[in-house]
Amino acid sequence: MLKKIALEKFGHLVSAIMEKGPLYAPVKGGKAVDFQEIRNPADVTLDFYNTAMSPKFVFFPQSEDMIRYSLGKEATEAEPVSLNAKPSVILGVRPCDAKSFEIMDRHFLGAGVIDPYWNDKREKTTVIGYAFDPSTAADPADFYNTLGISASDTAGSDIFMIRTDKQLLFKGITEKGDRLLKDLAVLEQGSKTEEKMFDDMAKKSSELKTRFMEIKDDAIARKFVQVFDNKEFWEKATAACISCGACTFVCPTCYCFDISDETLFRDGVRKRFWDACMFTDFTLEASGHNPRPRIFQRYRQKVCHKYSYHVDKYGCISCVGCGRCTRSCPVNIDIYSIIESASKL
Amino acid sequence: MTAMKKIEENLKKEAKRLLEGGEVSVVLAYGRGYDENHPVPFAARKAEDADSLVFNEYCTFNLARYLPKYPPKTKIAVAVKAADSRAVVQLIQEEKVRREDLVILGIPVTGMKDQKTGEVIDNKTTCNMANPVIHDILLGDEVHGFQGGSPYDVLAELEAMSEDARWDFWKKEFEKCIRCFACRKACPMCYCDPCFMDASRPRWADKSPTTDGHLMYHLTRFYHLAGRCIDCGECSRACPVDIPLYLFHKKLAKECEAMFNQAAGMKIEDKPAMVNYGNQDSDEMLK
Amino acid sequence: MQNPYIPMPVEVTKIVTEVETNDIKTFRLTFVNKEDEENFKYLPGQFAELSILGKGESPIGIASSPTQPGYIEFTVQRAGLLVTGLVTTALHDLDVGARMGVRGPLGNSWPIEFLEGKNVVVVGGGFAFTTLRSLIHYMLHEDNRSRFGDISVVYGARTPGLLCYKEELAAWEKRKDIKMHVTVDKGDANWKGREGFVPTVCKEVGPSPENAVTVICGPPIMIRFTLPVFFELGFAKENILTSLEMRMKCGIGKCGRCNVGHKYVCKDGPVFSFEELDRLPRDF
Amino acid sequence: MDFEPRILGIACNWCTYTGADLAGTTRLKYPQNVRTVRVMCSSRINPSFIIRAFQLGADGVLVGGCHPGDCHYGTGNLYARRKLAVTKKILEFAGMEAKRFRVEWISASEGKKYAEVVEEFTHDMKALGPQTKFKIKKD
Repeated sequence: MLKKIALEKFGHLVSAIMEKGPLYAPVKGGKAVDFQEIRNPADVTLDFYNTAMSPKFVFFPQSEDMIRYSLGKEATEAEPVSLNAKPSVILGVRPCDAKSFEIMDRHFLGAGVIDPYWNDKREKTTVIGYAFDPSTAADPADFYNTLGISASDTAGSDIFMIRTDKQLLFKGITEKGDRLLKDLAVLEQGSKTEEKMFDDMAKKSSELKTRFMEIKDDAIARKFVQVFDNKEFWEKATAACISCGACTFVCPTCYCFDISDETLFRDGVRKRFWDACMFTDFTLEASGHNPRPRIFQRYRQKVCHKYSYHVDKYGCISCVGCGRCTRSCPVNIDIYSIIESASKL
Repeated sequence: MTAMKKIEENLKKEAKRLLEGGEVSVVLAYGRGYDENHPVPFAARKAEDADSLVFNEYCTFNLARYLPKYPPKTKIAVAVKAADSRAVVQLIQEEKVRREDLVILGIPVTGMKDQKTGEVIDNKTTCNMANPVIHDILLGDEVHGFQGGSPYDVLAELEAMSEDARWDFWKKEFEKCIRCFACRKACPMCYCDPCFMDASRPRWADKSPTTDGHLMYHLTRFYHLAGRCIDCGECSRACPVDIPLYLFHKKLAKECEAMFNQAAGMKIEDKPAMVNYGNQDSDEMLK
Repeated sequence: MQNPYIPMPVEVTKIVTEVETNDIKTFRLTFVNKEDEENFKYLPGQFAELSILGKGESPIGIASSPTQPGYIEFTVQRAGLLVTGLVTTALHDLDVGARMGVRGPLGNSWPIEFLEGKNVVVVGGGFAFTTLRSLIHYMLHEDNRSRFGDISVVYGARTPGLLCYKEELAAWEKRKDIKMHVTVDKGDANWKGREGFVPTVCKEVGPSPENAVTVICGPPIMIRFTLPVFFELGFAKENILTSLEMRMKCGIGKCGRCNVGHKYVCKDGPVFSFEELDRLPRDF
Repeated sequence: MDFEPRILGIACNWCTYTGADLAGTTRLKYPQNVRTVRVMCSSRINPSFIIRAFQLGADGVLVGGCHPGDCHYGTGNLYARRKLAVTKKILEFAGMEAKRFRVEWISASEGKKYAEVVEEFTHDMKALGPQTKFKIKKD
């Protein structure tokens, strides 16, 4: 199903979606553009390259309440936080980020245990993907082409949106997407010409834009098993690393979290919240033993997790080449260069 | 040859000489990153590494940050710009590194640029000095007559605000925090292990990212850096969500200079400001 | 759908102080809801998350055996004051009758089917004996005993006062169907048993590798010195099993903390054979 | 109803706390809004205590120590003076009303001064109204 709307009517579309439920979309705030829950339709912007933070927080918020409790003298009263996400829409997700949702699904919904928090929000949310503009150059940090993602890849999107000179074209990818498209009366039916236009645009943006190298999931997974013990390589590659958590927090496929109880006077919440394998105390055991005390070991864990362990466990690389980690790194460590030099070893 | 290029040539030359002669076992400087505008901090350990050193207007990192992690008695050459040299001095004052272990390669330079925005940062996020306060070898010509205004000019707007407006400003900024700790990790003065934020008893701030916890973290960190912050601006450049931490640090540096008559990291002989107390202090500072 | 992050309510019904230093206690927990007890089906070697709201959760190996119905037991050491240890400290402050939470059972177990028909050598050190105690109880139960070959146990602690489960050890000593070798690093005036380190005792006992499996649990230093003894005796790597320890949070393979290579210790472990560990990166 | 501010007092064991005792034993009248925590020395006060107090709902924080030069430990309050001066600047720049944090040197014999300071500080806090900026808001 192909639908369309004129660019100047975009605001109407935003309002129409907001009537159906919460909408997450890119908003310009300060220097960066980031996804936010929209309060005012005029806030939404489509003029951005990619957001500073990944949209994973829509399904996996940085901090999420699990149990609310109240400590009493005699007994503690506790109430699990109920799961009742509203049907919502996330609009303007770049192809690499849309792909990241699929990768995260394999973790949160796979391996025998379904994560109820992720599942609740994920199944009720419609993802509207948004093609990278084929006429502008990619950011030098990006390498999504390497991970087999094109500038207009529809994987992970329920609806895919392409922007032309005068209008926005929407194509339903999944049933969920088609349903929403049908529901949005403000959209017009696309013609045969426009369908061809959509396909042409899609084809055009499958050309290489970002940094690229040939990698095969299994081969790279084996490679890192082999490189694992090459201490010299890792120390050199990560010599500048300052062990902050910026790369993992902006990453669309990092899912590590911590659980902690936080009490204020009597009342408290058990929450889970993002954690980073780059922090010193990530693996510090109560006994005082830390299996990964050195920075290179932690960085190695991050890279090997994405490119080796994840392949062994879930059958795909857990990286989409969005380049966020490289862009946000305070000391410009570039994961692409590390993969590249490791694969040459 | 531009001044930057000349510094780069000298950096390579001196690094090679120091490493070849065995005078130092490591040279902390800058190497090429994934493109020109994104250099990386680079530790040269062999003479041949020296060829891959670079210097350009984007080499903003404060390399003093890496000094405390080396075991004592490691001979280190470190390339420092003006603010970075103050960090080295401050670390020496705090006995985190020893002067005799260091060969300080001073870089007199102005016009450094922010990697994200390309703006010149001289008097904006750094201390607006051109020449290192200490050096063994100077890699370029000393800058004379550099006038960029006071490093504290950028504070004017915030200082003029009402308390309520300032609170609104900081509240909005702290709410952006994602607790990645890039600010503390990039800071040359944040070397505590463990940091007060990692302690579980007492737990000073919520472990989960709450706004109240952000407030506690940032205010306490500002306090820990009062009188010690050398105004290099690394915290703000490291921040992935662009919190202007440098403003707060600058304000405290300014106040500490006024109250304690001493700027951080200027003279090796100084005692760190917070422990340099005495009867001469006036109660006026508490008003 | 059952939310795997929500603990089940339990009541502390018995507390035993195991050692003279008072920092290791065994807690007997009884389920508040009958259906929770029925759902809590476990095997020796599995663990559970003990939850005290306001403090947090702590993953602890189950020390009781499924052959002891009606309750579950956990032996807990009060963890160091420097690092977290919030939960274990709070646990130690509990009295009989207190309510808390349990989430589990989690992880894999000692591979019972693999052990069946074989001689089992159980080697334990210090307080890491907990899930081994579970295994011994399980194997010695009258319904199960015939399924296993000879059972011998080498258990060591630093001093006699630091041996856990003293009464049970004494009871097992008297049995014919299990060979006990309890040792301490240094005895005291009342100690009549063996003295010596676990690796040395293992060497003296010298179990035959023929159709035998070793189950070993203890401090890293003990494991490091005991392993070569068993290799020398001729045990193959796949016949030496151990239980790994890693910092855990969720216990169900989601929080990404306890991985060694592509295995999550909380879900794919904690029990591994040394042959499996050999194939994983040295990251623990 | 009148607003009754909640004030955290942190008093050094040797001077201000004894001074407060003296105020009590000499039956001086002063507002009851200050709840006092005793510390061994004013230099023991971590600025995080003050931030935390505001977060937990204190409307004002009053710190009392020995007069400079009279510290039981020699130089504790000289150190505290610098620390607390910086703390004040931090609160001020973060947008907290500077008046809500006050440091006074009150010796063991100055029961009267203690009563006066408490009186004045309570009055100021009443005028300022409830502190809402740092206070943790429960949802």
